[in-house]
Amino acid sequence: MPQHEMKLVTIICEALAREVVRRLLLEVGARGHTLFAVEGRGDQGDRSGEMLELSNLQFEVIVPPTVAATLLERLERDYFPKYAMVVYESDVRVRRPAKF
Amino acid sequence: MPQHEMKLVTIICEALAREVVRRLLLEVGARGHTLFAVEGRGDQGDRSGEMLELSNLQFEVIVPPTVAATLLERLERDYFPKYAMVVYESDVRVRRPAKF
Amino acid sequence: MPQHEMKLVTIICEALAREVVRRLLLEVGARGHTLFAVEGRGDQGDRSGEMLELSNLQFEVIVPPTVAATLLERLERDYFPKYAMVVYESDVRVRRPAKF
Amino acid sequence: MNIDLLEAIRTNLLAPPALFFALGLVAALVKSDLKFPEPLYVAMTIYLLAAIGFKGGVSMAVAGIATLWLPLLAAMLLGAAIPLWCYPILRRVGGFSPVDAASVAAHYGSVSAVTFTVAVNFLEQVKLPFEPYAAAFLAVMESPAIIVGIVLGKLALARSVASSGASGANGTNRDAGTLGATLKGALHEACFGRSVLLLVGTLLIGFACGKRGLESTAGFFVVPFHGILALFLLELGTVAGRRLGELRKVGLFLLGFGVVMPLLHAAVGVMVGSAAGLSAGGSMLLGTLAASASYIAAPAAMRLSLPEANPTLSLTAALAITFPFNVMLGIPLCFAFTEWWFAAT
Amino acid sequence: MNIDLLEAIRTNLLAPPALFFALGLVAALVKSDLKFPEPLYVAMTIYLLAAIGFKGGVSMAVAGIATLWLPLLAAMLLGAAIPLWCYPILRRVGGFSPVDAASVAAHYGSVSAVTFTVAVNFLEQVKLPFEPYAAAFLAVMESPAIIVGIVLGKLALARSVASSGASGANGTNRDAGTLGATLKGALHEACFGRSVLLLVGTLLIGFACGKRGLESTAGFFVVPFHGILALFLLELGTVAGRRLGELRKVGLFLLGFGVVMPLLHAAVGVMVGSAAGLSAGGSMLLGTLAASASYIAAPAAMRLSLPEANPTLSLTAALAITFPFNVMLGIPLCFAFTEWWFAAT
Amino acid sequence: MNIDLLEAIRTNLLAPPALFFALGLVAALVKSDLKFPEPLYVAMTIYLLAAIGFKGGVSMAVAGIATLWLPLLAAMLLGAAIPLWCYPILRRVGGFSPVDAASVAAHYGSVSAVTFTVAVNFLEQVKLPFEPYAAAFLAVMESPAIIVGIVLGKLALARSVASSGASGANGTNRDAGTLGATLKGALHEACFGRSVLLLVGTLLIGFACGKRGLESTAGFFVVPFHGILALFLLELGTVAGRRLGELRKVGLFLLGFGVVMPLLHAAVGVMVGSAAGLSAGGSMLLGTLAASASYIAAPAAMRLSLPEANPTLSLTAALAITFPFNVMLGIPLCFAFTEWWFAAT
Ligand SMILES: Nc1ncnc2c1ncn2[C@@H]1O[C@H](COP(=O)(O)O)[C@@H](O)[C@H]1O
Ligand SMILES: Nc1ncnc2c1ncn2[C@@H]1O[C@H](COP(=O)(O)O)[C@@H](O)[C@H]1O
Ligand SMILES: Nc1ncnc2c1ncn2[C@@H]1O[C@H](COP(=O)(O)O)[C@@H](O)[C@H]1O
Ligand code: NA
Ligand code: NA
Ligand code: NA
Repeated sequence: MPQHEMKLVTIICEALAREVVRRLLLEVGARGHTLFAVEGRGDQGDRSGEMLELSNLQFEVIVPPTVAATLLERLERDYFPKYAMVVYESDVRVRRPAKF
Repeated sequence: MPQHEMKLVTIICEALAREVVRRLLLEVGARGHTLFAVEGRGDQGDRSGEMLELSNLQFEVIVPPTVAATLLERLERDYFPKYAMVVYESDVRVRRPAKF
Repeated sequence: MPQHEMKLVTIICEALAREVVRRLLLEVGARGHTLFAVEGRGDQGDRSGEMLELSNLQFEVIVPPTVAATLLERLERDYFPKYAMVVYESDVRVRRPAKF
Repeated sequence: MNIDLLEAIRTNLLAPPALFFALGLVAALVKSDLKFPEPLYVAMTIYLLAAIGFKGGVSMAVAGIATLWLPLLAAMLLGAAIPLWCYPILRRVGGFSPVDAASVAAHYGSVSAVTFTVAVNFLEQVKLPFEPYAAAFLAVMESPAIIVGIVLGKLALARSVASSGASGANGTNRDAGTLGATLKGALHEACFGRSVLLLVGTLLIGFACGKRGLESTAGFFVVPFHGILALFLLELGTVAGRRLGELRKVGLFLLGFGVVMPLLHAAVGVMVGSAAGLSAGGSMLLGTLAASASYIAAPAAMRLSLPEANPTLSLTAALAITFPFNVMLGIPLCFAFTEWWFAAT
Repeated sequence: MNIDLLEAIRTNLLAPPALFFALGLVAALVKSDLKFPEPLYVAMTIYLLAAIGFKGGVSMAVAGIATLWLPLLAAMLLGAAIPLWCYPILRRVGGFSPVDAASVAAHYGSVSAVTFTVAVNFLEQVKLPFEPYAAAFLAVMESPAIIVGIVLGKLALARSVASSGASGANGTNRDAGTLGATLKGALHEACFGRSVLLLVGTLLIGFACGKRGLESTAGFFVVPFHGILALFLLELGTVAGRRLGELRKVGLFLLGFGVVMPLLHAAVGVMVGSAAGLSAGGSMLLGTLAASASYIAAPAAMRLSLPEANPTLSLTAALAITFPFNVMLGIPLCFAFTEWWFAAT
Repeated sequence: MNIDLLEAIRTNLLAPPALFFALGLVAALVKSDLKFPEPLYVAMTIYLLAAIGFKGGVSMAVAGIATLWLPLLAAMLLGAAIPLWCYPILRRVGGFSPVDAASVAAHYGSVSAVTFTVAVNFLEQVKLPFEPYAAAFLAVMESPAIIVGIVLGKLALARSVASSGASGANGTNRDAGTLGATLKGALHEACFGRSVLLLVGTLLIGFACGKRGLESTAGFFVVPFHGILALFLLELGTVAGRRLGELRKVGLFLLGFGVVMPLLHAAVGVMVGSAAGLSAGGSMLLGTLAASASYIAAPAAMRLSLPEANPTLSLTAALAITFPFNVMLGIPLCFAFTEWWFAAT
């Protein structure tokens, strides 16, 4: 079966932004997402992951290109100024495009 | 040293499919794999990750393109119908192609 | 806002190499990184992740192409021979290039 | 008798296990961010199973094999038999597909360790004595129903492949062709799956080291037991509460099944227990076990050996219908029935 | 009196809680790889909150509501009032932005359960009796200040939007336009956030099942309590120690604020307690609560409802300044003040 | 004597620690999916080290420094000396490379806290008294061998670079050029690595707060200790069992080394202990420590400071050969030897 191009948007953010990001993903129309706890270092210092207040989450969302664009737009405008966050986009291929 | 093109196949699946996916990876000839627990949301609802029965795993496997094709073929045919699963493929570059 | 090309370098290594890799990332000038615990299988056998000595870490680092090249060079020369490690590079796009 | 029943319900609902469970339900319903990390869930599961098994084993050593074999055999047969009547009910009345019927039937034949423990707690509160080796019933009842369920499901699959002819995809061919291999896998999972292995293993350890082994470890396996159980119920409450949303998906039939069958199984269990010579307390525990549905051993075995079955059905029934029902009302109802049955016979 | 104070400090510093905390600080300062996994941190938090709440609830059942309402109301009002004077101080003296001032004020009005527990431990050591239901103060003091802080911050944001005119981006418009929605969210978080829910929920459970429920679970909620507290302080020591580096960033003013305000709040708390009819021990606990700053409930609520505030300021102040200060010196100082106040009045 | 030995083995094998360990081995061998999450492993390690250290420190405070210094010095020297004879044996008899020999030697000179605790458990069962501050031996024996091993390895690397001339890659140059820096890093890791820091830190805490501090925390550090140890051994059994497959890779020599050296070291340890004036029980514990091999502190230090060494060799030897041997047979053998030695002298 042929493969279909999709975008993978990865969002690394402070753990306390969990609900905020979840809601945004629903709002822009992502059909699903995956997330897990990570540690990190960045401009806002070490986030060593011992307590929720000092932890990060990594969201991974597969979406069609248009949704990816909206999502990135919204993140940049509304959330980059307020939350510790790193976001990047990459190209992936899936088998069942109808799922995303 | 030059870089070599490989495929990264990412498999997000229900945690109880762990052994099933492990065996498939061995079968198609993946030399190694990496996996970790994730939470997620998808067509099968919220998988909040509190108990194994409601958790997801993310497998990441680096393989040569031909192995990737076989792996995706097999997943689609035998496992998509039975297990909650999201699979995608992307392009990566490695230094030691002989390792994969 | 336009997107900017960056490299994502992923380093899967034995957990006891944590400090060694952290220091290398600082040395080559990575502004930040993300890491999390993973399990795996590879040429060095199963790393089932029950105890630190048998666990793996996955580092994910977004860097400009030149830093990525240095990082890969250094990993290959100094660390591949000593530590259980898998490293790969891929292409990503970010919104705030100044952050990396 | 009526008074007794209300009193039993009150005693159960005002004890820490039910109250902590209710708090968990509330936390889920108000969408609190209270969440137990998975490792804590696993740790508490391991603790509870090891403590139950170990103490049960010590009691077995005290009681001696001669006393044990008949009730154990009865418990095992009861577990194996339950899927045999659940399956046709689920097929005919519920209209379930063969694999789904087989899977749900296996869950209801197998058992829930936490339900058992809440029942033990209840008996201690109302001071009704029971055979202290009753944990052994729990241990022998986990697997038989799982095996029976898998066989039922595999036979149905084989029949459907046969009837639809060579159905093309060699995937199904392989499935059907290797019934033996699947059963071997299922047997392995049913015997060595983590919960069975822990329970049976610690039972044997308790049996081997006897009272002396318990003395040195009672500070861990006995002292904090009831409190850890309460905390675990808080967690199960949040999990069950978050699954209440799935109730819409599983339909009214399963809702009824998940409440009526436990009542029926409880009665059967009590009667089997008394027939096998158990005390009222022991019979009540056997009834509770029969009434309970597995949400650890059975799901794992089913996803491995019968992945065609829809896990949402069985897990929602076991975890979000039957488990809360038993922990809240099933246990005092089973107790009242036991009192009545032992008074009547 | 002086001798008494030194003796109190010595008693506090040589007890397990302070010593384990100090070990954690040392581990962080020498950059040891000692690190508690997050699930263990969560598990210990859940345990401590559940144990505190449950035991407090049992004591409430024993004491009866009639005795309780006045001190509880006093505690709540005190918590709500603290941000009202912290905010102007942070704005004018500290030069903080309105949202940052509101956020820090909320942290200092809310409370720290661990600080409370160390104080209880201290009172047990020096054998000063206190109202056993004091955990209820903890429960009612978590949320009010958070709500007050969020209202202060949102009002300031609304004012700044209004004054700067239609500031273009509809993001800010939305922020200002939905003050009501935000407050609803904040209220939800303040009432059902994990720490409040656990504490209030287990308080109610304890209240519902009374002494009898505690008997069966004391082996878990009472027996290991002090030891688990010590281990938790070890962990908090490593966390606080690793944040000491942030002290440079937050500036001298906040350092002073984080030490002086607890002293002031402790005194106010003791006086309010004695006015509300509490014993010396109970007043001392109310003082400690007033002096403590929240690092669980408040940060979560702020990041959700007032994300414009800089979390580094408030978390560093609460966790790396005020918490260590209270655990080491604040508690014996508060005790000495209480002795003096109760002797004087 | 023979009878005594068999009886000692029986006592050891039928106690919970060995039985839980055996269950873990079985779980791994039958490929059960029983698996402890890493945070639980870390939590149990932290608990065991903190409890051992804390109780040992309290006993040190009771015994006083005057009694302690000679046995402590003897234990330290013994730990530092063991690698000095292991290294040549591994080089010449085993044909190991210099770094591998140095690394394995360091593991066998350092110690295993769990092996020590199982031995303590055994002594309590057979009612042989021992110095209660023996945990201090454990604390002082972790690091010296690690430092010695790293020095041995680094010297060998420096020699090989020197002999092979300027070997081109500046990587090796740097390695050789900064022996001092590496040793500083190694010393840091050996003193502040998580297990050493926890053990030494809690020892000092126990020493500082004495009996009084233990009273309030015994419900956590004493009451559940033996049970948690048993559960931890279950986990270690699964880990060791899963590594049995590596035995093929490490070769017969290391298998022999991992069984013979513990016996030898046990004997040396007992003799050193009795010479330093310890009781039979204390000498037996020193023998067990000498016999044990480190699988926490040593691997971490080696991967940091001597990464050229193959970790599979040392970890498999320590964890899959010597640890099971000691926990099952080594401890009763050491006990029998101690009885004989103290009867003979
Ligand atoms: N260059 C980077 N590569 C990968 N992850 C990063 C990078 N920079 C920041 N992060 C992650 O994003 C989080 C927030 O970043 P920051 O806002 O820069 O502190 C960090 O804690 C890291 O987990
Ligand atoms: N669009 C998506 N992007 C990322 N992960 C997804 C997406 N959809 C589903 N998933 C993940 O795959 C799991 C199974 O998906 P599903 O079968 O759709 O329930 C979910 O629990 C998520 O972890
Ligand atoms: N082909 C692969 N794909 C993904 N991860 C791999 C692969 N090979 C190895 N790994 C990961 O890298 C770790 C070290 O690999 P190795 O040095 O080959 O044992 C393994 O434990 C896996 O987590
Ligand atoms: Na059942
Ligand atoms: Na306060
Ligand atoms: Na040793």
